[in-house]
Amino acid sequence: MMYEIRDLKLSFPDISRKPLLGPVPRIEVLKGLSFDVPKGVVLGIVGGSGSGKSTLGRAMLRLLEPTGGTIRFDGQDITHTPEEHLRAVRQRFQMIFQDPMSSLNPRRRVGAIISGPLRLHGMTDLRSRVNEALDMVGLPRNFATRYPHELSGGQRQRVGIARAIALRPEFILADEIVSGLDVSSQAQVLNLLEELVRDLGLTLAFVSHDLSVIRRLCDRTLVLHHGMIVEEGATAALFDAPQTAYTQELLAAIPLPDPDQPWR
Amino acid sequence: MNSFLEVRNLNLSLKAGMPILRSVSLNVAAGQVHGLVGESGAGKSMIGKAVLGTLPRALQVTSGEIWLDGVNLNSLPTAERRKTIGAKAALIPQDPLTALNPSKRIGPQITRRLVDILGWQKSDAEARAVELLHEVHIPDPARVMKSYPHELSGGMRQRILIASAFAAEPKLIIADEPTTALDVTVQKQILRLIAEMQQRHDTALLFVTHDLGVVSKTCDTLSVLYAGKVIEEARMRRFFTRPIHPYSAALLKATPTYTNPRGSLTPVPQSVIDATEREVREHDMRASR
Amino acid sequence: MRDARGDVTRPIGARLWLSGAWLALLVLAALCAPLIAPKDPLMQDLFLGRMPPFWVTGAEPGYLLGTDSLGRDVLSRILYGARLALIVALVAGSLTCFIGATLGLIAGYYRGWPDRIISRFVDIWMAFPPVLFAILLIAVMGPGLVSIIIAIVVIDWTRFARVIRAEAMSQGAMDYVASAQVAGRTRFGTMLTEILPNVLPTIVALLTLEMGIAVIIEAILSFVNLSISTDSPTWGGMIAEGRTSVHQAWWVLVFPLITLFLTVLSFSQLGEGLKDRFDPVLR
Amino acid sequence: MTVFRNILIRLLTTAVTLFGVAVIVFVVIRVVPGNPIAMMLPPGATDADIARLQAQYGFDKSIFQQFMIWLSGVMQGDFGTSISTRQPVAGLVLSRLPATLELSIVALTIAMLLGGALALAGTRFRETKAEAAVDITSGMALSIPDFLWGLVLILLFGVLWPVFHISGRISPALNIDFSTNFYLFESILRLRFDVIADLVGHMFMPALALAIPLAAIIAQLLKQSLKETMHLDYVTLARTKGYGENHVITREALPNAVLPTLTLVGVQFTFLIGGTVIIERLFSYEGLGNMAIDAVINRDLPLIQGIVILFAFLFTIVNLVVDMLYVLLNPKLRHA
Repeated sequence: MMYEIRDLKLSFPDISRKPLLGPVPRIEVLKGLSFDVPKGVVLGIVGGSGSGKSTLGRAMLRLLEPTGGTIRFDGQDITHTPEEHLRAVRQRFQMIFQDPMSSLNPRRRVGAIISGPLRLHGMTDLRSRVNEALDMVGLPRNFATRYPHELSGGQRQRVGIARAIALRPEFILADEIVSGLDVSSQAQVLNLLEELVRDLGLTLAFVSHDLSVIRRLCDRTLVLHHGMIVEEGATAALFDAPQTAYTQELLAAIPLPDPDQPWR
Repeated sequence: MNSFLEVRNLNLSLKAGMPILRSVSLNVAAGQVHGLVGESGAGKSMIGKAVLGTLPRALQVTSGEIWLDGVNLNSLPTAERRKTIGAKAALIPQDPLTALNPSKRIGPQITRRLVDILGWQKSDAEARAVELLHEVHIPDPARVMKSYPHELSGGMRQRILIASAFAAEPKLIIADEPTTALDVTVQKQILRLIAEMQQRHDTALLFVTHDLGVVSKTCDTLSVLYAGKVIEEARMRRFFTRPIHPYSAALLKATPTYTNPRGSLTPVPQSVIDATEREVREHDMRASR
Repeated sequence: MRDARGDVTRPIGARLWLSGAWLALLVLAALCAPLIAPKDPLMQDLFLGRMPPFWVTGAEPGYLLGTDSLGRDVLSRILYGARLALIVALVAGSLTCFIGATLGLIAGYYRGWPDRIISRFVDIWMAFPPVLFAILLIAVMGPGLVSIIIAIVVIDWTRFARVIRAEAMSQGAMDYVASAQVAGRTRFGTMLTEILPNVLPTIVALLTLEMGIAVIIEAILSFVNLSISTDSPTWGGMIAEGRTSVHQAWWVLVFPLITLFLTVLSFSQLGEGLKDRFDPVLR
Repeated sequence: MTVFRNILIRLLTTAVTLFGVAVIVFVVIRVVPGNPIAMMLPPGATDADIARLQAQYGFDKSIFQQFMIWLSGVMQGDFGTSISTRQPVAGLVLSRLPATLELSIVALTIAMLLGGALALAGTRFRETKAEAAVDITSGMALSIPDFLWGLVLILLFGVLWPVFHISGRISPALNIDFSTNFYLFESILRLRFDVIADLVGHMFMPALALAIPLAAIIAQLLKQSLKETMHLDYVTLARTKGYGENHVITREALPNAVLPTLTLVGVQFTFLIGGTVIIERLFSYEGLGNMAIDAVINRDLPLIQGIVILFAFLFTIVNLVVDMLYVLLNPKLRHA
């Protein structure tokens, strides 16, 4: 198992409603989630806004520390591992962020953005690794000298992918990475991701609000609603025969580009 | 059929000279819904902005005519044009969170323009607002009228914006990506509501969206834009069953749908993009001659 | 989301070059003061008191910009005054910047208790009228160059701390900081490699602004007679003298004032110009 | 509930800040070399005389003891006795406060009018040469501090075109019995236009010098805020409803654009009040700041303490008022 997650809970303090005395009330974002991510699987995590899907992703990478439950990564309990001990395993799980304008440091060149994490983990031969990563995501090598703001949205997202795969991680979390893209670049990025998963033997968690994209890419799907797992299963089975009312409602609400779909 | 909006050969460019819209023509009749489809930067929102007179200052109309309910907007002086647009057209904006003035109560945001621009009595305007809020299925309109925007949910605010758009019985509604910021389940309710209101009031509706799925549920006819040029104009059913332009066809193929099995997604091929680019350039050559 | 600053087009070149040229001229004047100053700046000649500048009738040849009430040459005093002004600008400006920016960076990025302590101190400092605080410090420490520099650092570090704290805080919320954490970078490393480069343009702009302010504070201290020894030539001292005799000898006030004005303006414009020019995001 | 809680927290931090200011002033000025007592006595005074006076002012005790004595006095409204004038500090300081307050408020008013007008003009004519002119003007005005503007104004309106008085607060020839020290406000209430003209003639230049940098900041911040607001959908929506540009800017955008500017202007206003110290000196204006510099030069420790604490108190009051205004003007917080 890549990930074994049991009864995962996470809450944030709600400072805006802090009373004069006494503890700050907390907002429960994740309310006890349990699921496994087997190695080599592409897991889709889907839900509406406020479902907790992005928080779940960030907790899995330990960008956030859970308030309850356990997260085991490849057998190792990382739920409360302090950051300095976590650093040794960080290379093994990576993340691709939703908004590349925010996740790519605007004052560094693409080459430095990709090679930074490599250098940190003591890798050598940075130049050829950067080139290789750029090749893999289908960007010309001379893009290494450009700044993020000189690229298009789709290109930026490829840089984000290149940075993640250059470290040769075992697991990647992709958080809403195509939601800001047009359909044509979206299709390209999705195809690229699928290729990389196959070629590099990656395990991938793909967070998205878009069921059509999940259907396209994922082996298994997890439906999240108000911080709880509503439904989980093999993607084909889940889409063909959704078991819960929420999933059914979600599927029925999607407008397909097909005038004959019974929708109203 | 009575045409409420007619755009003839509209050309729009940056003040620096770069074309944004290239000889766009379209026609929306009473009770009709016309979709404007295209990727970001194709200029689909700019058509709506040109009609409503809210273009960014860096853009200018270089040629073409816009007729609204039989009136040529270009022929009117600025102040009168603004009033005509205010009386005959309305906008349903994209983001309900920023489309209501946070420092004003909901009531005045619906009624003020009826009083200020159209010269209604205040009491008439208020009665009208309550009636409209009923129409968009808002419970307890009197209370909502007294609320501030931040006290209401996103879906609720979008309903208010729809109500407000229909307040002056406009001939034309322009909806600019009205559901892009919403969850799918809310999106479905809002799209239904827009359709319901549009049919009840028999207005023309110009629907701007990047989502082909939404188009297939809302529009009667549509124009596909690429680089500011209409590359295909079609009735809705025909477009989805037999798209004529290769770019339209490629766009349909690139759109993921959960009903299709895995592996059927094809990005728009470079050859199609090149051919479409060539078409745009040829148009520019002809136009400059 | 685009960076809104990119939308603003500004006349970058002209102001960068103009302000740079004026400051270069000033540095040159300060370095070569003994060579180019026509007179000894301290030499008094009571018979030649309040001589007007050369184009006014009654001017004394050799005293281009006239003399003050003690008959000292205004031009020479301005040239020598540039030395003190520039030393104060460079040393006090850099020290203030270093201390303030470091504290601001730590408070804004680390948050938690370092932020609480630093912010509390900033709050207390903000409750002092800065000029009065500086005067008080000089009165306590006694006049002199070191006192002036210490006074400037003590009263103005909060300017950097406040601005850089806010900048570091907004940068800290960006995903590239999270991505550095994903890559396994340490907190301190992230601050240096991710946050610092993004606040650096602001630091540079503030630094040159601060240099101008340091010059002004020195002038203000000279004005209330608390800078260096009374007769050594300072712009502020000249202004103080000129202020008292403004109706009899306007030139004693006007020339140092113009110099000070241009210098302060140049420092601030230089910072803005550098920021625009060398920031890859704006370029 | 939150509003109440926030105000309580603010009052507590205000107290902490004032205490910190008092401690720092107390420590800093007691490192003073020189002996203020010795300066007060005639040259022939004996050591016994000095010791007696020192005991009278408490300088023979430790710093901590002095601080506790001073603090307990302050609690009862007694800020000690000025060494140079031998009058109670509280009375001295309060007699000068009105002059400084009037100057600051007039300066703030000028700054808001000037800055607001520039910001509105820059927004109305955005992306044109006029906006660039506003930007350049405010950028330059901002980088020159009040002290230099004061000198420039002295040259312009005191020497070159002498229309205003360059020193003092009121012409001594005007022999008027004021019942308060708020000369300007009082003469406005009494409709003494000749006195108002004279006061304004004295106050105009120092107030303008203080106002120019603040006006520039207001112009820049408000214009930036307005321009951001102008891009929001509700402004676009107002346009499509048929409203003209002026209405859209002043009625739709301005009320919301003012809010983010307000807090920053509050901080800047405290800077303006701090600026009165040197500006009052420059224009020989008989206010608190001028008195403060004299106190420092005379080593009048009790007076220095009193003035600095009063300034700190003013600053924290300004910030408190601004925070309350913010809550009052923001519907989101008002109803929370």
